[in-house]
Amino acid sequence: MENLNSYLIVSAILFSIGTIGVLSRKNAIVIFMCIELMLNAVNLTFVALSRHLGNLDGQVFVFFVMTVAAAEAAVGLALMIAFYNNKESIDVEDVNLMKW
Amino acid sequence: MFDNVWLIPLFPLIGFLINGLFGKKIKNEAIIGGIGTLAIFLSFLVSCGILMQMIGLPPEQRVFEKVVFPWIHSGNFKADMAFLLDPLSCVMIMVVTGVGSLIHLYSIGYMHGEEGFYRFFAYLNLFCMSMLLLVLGSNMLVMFIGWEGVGLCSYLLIGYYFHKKSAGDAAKKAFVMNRVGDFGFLIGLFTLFWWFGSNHNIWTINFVEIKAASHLLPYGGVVTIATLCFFVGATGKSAQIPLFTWLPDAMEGPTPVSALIHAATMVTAGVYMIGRMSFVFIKSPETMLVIAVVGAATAIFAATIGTAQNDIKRVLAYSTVSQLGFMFLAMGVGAFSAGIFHLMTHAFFKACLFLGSGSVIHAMHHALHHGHLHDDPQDMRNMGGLRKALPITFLTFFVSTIAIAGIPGFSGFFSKDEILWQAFANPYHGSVNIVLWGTGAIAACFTAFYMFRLVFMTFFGECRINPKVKGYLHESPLVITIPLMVLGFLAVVGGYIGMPKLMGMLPNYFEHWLDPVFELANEYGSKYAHSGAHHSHALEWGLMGMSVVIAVIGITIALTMYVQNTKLPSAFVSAFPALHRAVYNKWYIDELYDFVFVNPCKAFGRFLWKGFDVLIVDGVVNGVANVVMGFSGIFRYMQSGLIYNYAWSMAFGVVVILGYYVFK
Amino acid sequence: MDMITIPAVNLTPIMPEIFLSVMAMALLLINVFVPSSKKSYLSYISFFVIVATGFITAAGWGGHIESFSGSVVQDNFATFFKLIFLTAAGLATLISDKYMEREGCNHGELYPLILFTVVGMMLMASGTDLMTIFLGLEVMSVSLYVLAGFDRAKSKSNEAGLKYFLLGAFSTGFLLYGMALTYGATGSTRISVIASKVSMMTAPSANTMLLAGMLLMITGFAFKVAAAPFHMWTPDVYEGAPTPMTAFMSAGPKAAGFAAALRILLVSFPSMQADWSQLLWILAVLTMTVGNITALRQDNIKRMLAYSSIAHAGYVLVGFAAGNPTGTAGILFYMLSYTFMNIGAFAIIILVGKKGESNGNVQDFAGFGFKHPLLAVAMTIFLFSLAGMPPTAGFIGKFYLFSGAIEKGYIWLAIIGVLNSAASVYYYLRVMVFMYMKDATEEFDWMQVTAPVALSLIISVVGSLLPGMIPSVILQYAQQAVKLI
Amino acid sequence: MSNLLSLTTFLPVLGVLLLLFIPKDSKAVLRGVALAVTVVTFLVSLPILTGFQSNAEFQFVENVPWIAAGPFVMRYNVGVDGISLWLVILSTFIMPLAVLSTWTAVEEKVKEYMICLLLLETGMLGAFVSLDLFLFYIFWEVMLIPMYFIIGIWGGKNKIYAAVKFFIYTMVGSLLMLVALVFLYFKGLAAGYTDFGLLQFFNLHLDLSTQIWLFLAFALAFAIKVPMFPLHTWLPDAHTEAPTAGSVILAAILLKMGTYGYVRFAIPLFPEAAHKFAPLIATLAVIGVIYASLVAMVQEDVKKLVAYSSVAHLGFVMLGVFAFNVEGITGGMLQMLNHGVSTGALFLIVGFIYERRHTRLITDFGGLSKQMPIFATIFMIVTFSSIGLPGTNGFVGEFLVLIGGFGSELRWWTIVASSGVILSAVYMLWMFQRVMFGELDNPKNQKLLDLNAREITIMVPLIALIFIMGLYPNPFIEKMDPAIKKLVAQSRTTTMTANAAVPVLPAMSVATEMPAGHPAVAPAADAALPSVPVAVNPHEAK
Repeated sequence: MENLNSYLIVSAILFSIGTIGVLSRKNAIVIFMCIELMLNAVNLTFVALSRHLGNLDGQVFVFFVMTVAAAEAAVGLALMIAFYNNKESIDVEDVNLMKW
Repeated sequence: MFDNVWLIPLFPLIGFLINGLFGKKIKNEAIIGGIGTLAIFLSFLVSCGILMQMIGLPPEQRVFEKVVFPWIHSGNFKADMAFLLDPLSCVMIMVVTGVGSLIHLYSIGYMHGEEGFYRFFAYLNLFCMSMLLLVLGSNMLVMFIGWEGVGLCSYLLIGYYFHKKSAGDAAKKAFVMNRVGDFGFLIGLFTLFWWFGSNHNIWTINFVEIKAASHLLPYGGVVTIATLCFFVGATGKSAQIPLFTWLPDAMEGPTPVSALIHAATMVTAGVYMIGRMSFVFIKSPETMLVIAVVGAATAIFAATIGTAQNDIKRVLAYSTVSQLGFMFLAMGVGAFSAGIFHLMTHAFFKACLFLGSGSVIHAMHHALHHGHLHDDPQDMRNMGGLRKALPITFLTFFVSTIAIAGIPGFSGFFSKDEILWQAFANPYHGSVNIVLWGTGAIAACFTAFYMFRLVFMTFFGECRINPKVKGYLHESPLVITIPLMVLGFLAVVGGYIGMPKLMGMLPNYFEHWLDPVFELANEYGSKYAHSGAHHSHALEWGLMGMSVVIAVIGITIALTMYVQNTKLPSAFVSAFPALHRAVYNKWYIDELYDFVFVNPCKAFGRFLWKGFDVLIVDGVVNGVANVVMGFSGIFRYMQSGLIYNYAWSMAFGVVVILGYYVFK
Repeated sequence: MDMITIPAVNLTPIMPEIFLSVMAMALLLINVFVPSSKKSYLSYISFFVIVATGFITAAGWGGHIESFSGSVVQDNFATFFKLIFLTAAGLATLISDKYMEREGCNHGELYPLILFTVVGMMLMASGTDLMTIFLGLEVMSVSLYVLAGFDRAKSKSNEAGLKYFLLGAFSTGFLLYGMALTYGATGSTRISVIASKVSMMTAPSANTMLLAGMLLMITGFAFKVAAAPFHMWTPDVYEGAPTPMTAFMSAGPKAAGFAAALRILLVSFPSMQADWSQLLWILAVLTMTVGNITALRQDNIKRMLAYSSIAHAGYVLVGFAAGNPTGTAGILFYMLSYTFMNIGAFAIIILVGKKGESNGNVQDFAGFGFKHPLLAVAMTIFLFSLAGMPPTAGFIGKFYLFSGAIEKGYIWLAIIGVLNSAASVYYYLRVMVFMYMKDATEEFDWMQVTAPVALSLIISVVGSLLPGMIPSVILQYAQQAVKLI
Repeated sequence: MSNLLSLTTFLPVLGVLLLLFIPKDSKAVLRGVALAVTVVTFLVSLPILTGFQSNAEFQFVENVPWIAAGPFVMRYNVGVDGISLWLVILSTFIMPLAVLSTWTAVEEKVKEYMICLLLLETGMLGAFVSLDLFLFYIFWEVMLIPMYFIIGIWGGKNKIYAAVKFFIYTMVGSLLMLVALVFLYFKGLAAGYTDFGLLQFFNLHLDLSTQIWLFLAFALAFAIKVPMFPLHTWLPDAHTEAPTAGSVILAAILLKMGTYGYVRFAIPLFPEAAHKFAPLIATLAVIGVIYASLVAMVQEDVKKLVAYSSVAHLGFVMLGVFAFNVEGITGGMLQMLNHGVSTGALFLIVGFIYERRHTRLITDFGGLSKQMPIFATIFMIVTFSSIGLPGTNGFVGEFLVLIGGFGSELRWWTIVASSGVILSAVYMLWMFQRVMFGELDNPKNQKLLDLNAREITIMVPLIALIFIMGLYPNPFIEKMDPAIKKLVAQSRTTTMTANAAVPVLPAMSVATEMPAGHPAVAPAADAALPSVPVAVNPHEAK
């Protein structure tokens, strides 16, 4: 149990770091990386739990998450490129056309 | 004949409909006037028939009720369109249709050539119908239709010359003041209705039924409340203090209107109503006292104003108010039949006076018109010495003046003297009696004064009309003078049917005639009357003599001031300028009302509208909308368009939710 | 090496998904051979594909088939929602092609993407395993990110795509973490297993891991359905995305989010209803209020409808918070009718708009009412339906949602709901004010009403009116649908 | 015919379908068809009147299933009783006149205008005949839509503000009522009821606090519609901006929805709460009477004046209704009809001069009597009807309201309200005087034409009704009487203590006895002279 808790705590810390990164960084790619960090923190949780619970559901889930993260990365980077084409910037401060 | 009572108001109604709907097409004045006059004259004939039949019946059978159709039946409340015939209503229909016929006839001549001639006759007929409903109604609600109906006609006829602002104002004022009275009437009605209903399960507003149940009514208490309310109604209709100011203004209407409505009939409705419900009123000593005091006060108050007016019709108007005060005084002291008697004689002589003044104005107007002068044809300062040019008018006018002044042998003497005597000798008001009598007597003195002042200024002395047109002054046509003569005759002899017992020459027919109506009231009254208040004949004779002396004094003063020493009035004015100004301006009552009621009301209304309705009530509504809109602005600017702000919002949401649930 | 035995899989439950996926891929291939001026054909084809899928889906009504070891199910609940998604996609397809032509980005990939989105949504509705649901959600989301940024030449569209992507991915993190914690607390990702585990717990709310897992999942779905305070992406994305995609996004994915959330919360966490009801209660109030009040001051009609769509999510949350059959059936009914009325309204906006998304302000509707009376009447019907006026579908929908809350005893929630709805009337009326009560400032230079658009309008009008007058049939289906979960 | 009510209700919708096929430029045809449809609707509604039996039951009932899903069962359930009967007839009667009044007033968008009018008619009729709470609510809301467009499209300068305010204001109230309605339904469900049928809910015994909340929700919705002080501010705006027909319908029929709502729903459904709130509502009603009269008095715009007078009149209606006795409610009902006729007529009259002069400011007029005698006559009759002159319809209603109110717990309220009788004369006559009397000095007024045949045709039926209802109201009362008696019975539930008996006027029974010891009256031992301040009788003194 002791063991599991440390994994969970580590992953929670990682998740928080990711979240704070999303909140504080201005570069879209960095933000995306932070999101990836969050996802990976979740993956860690899944794996730890899977190990602890003794069933494979969690590990299977991790595979899905990784796949999806890859897909997201593809789409996300494409969107950033498109954005960069127009604005020549990927700073989220410049994502400001629509407001109010 | 009794069964045909519904014909009485029907004829004028038909006349009204014909003239009102088709009068404009008929155009011929003779036909229009003929229809109008015929309508009311037919009613007069029916009334005569009814009177004859009633005279033929023994006194205790002289009550007849005719239900024409059911009107309002709702829950316990029931009011039918029904008529009541008894000696009292008989007197009233005779007066209304009789005097009404004469005035209709007179109007044919007087209104000749007026624009809207048909309109005038239509209104006049409508008025007669309403007045007849008022006096014939067998329950309070039918009476109330008439009550308001005459108010409406009065409104229409006062506003007959609607293009004049003053006429419109006067009409409105008359209606509104009457409405104030009606408010009282309604409350009184409600009180009686629910008192009987909730206490004795008698649900009625029918006079006969109330009379039958009147023994259940307590003395004072609720009756005082109800009767005071009714009395408020009466003050409105009959121009008593405090609701009298509309009547002088009502003189804006054509003169026949003043004669019919504002002298002979409508304004006496209040008196009639008290008479009709005497058995209720008498049960409240407080109300009786209030009526007597108000009556006496009005009598003297209006009389004082009458002394300083220069407009011939206004003098008569204040005189009417004053005489109505006498009638109320009579009612208030329990002399119901004396009050009704005065109502009748007053109808004769005051109608005659008004019509006479109309004849004068008619003549003046024609003369001035010929000379293209714009002098006021109603201002007595422009008159004088007219007796030569208008002999018949003068004669009838003079006779009526004597009658109103209270010279023995003329009708006004009998009725007024009876009132004064009762004011003195009635068993109800104790020591107040002397005050009532004194006030009445002084008012009578004033009456004699201002009436003779009027006669002297108009018919005697030098002719002050512009000499250019003097030759155009001539007597009015027959159609005008005939009613004058008839009324003048009645003003002389009308009093003999009610001669006081004391004089003993004739039995007091009038009082006996009304006995079945007021019997019960007198019986109730005797319950709390002071016993032992017997007065000697000598005292009665003495007082009678005193009132004659008073009248003569008034006449003498008038004679001195306006015939013998014409400088005196102006000397008087310069000696007491403030007093004169106050009297001349009617003691500033109109101004007072404007100041106390009208203007504050308007100002308050304006405040409510602009200051409250728009600003606060609607302001709150719009304010809510604006606050919401304001929030909209705030929320809108929270939407900064920046991703990390959005992410913050989400993270914040997550943290709060988790924080709340996990650590709660 | 042991042979891995592949269990016999019943593909029936995912027949519509399979069909759609195959057709979508086929379309991608066909696209290559279609000249750029003829891309409309793709929209026709995809419309027919959607209709066909609709039939396949509808054929499954009444059955209850589990497959893939209980991670996918075909039940009435899923079927009902799938039909909603298909309706949204179908209507969106109909109004897309002319618009895309006008805006010069009629790329053939649009239609397969729409179809993929539908596949994702369908998986969300029929998934009975957190994994399936997550997968569906991501299929949907990834496609939507692209759709939002589809007009890649235009900055606004780019921005919309990027915002949606970053925030969407961010919220996915929370959702996933929630799923992970739930898994940790119950030992399974299968909804039914979670349900039995949770029901065996004596005090599930005291289990921090489970509670946090559930709450995090709720926040994840709250993002998808645009519930405050996770709603902030909505106006921007809706405004920037191509209008037909906005229309689609406002109806389909929102419904999908509700579908998944409904299934998870109602099936797995009934014993924790006190907790999630309370949370949804607050979210509903926040969402309605923020959405409606902010919408009051919007001039851009797309943005206004975006806020309105937030508000509508709030109304649905009212029914969700109630969580009883009346409320949940109301959600189903409401999402269906909302699809009609909202996409209809967007169709009109497309027609009124000009190239480059100009002419999209409320003021530009001035005089519309008497220039194009039929379209204006259609718009009026959509707006009244959105405002919840009888006799439209919007009214009945709201009636059931709020009734659910009242039945549950959440009177105040219902009162706040109706007050919000009264406030919302203002901005819907505002459009009508311009349509009918102001004179046109300029001529309408606008898109022709093509047959597909006309068809979509007719469907939308019928769909917004008929269920309002004779709602029984649909309501009964909705009742049956929610009975099974 | 068993489906007479449905036919009447939905005939206008059929008319709308007809209108759709008429090109929008053939205005004469459009007007003609619209008029024909409304006239036919009126004629169709007459058998309802003639076939109506004077009893307390609902008649011409149609009851078919409509919606059944989840816990809810809604039925298409319509019927009339003596209370709704007259309102139905009033609606069908006013509509042709309203259509006729638009003949020349509305020149633009005629087709749409007529469609709105007809839809409005269906909405109103539907609301009056609904016996299913849900159905009622649907019609109640549906009415808003056409009215909103009528005000907003064909209205005056400030039309949009007025239209939106009207819509949202009404909406707020009615949505709260919807919540209450659903809540009530669930209460009914618990009691074993199966649908929204109104009648069964009358037997539902709710505890007082529930009743109070539900009553408040219903009362708010209806109070806004009535409108009662202080929720009235939408009315002057709506009236002033609405085109003539809109104002006429708004005043004549739409406002009755509110008072009708109290009579049909709020009171019999929640009798105890209604009694509890009667003083509050009566207070607001009386404030409304006095306040609106005072505000009306100083208005500069004729139409606004009439609008405020509506507030005052409906205050009377509310007072009568909350007297909870037969007289009061009958008076209230009659007053609703009267107000429909008189105020409808007043708005038509205002419309006539507005059409001629395009102004409604009192100061722009004066002396019109001279130029327009027929108009003057009609105007005067209507004015006096509005004032409540005996012999006209206005009196009967007002009188019954007051006598009913006086006999209830609301005596003091009634007395205060009675003074509204004076104020109504003040503001109406003052307005009449300033518009019609005086010199005809404005040159623009000197060319005014008197009413034409069409306008006279509009007014004649109204004038006739004014007198018929004033002089022979009994047929009207007879039809509604059983229903009102039933309502009174319903509003007096067994648990009620408040209105156990008609309050007894203080008889002051002591007054019949003698306050002894007074020196002046001592000799007359059995007479009552309680308070006359008499010191010494002069006759005795001497």
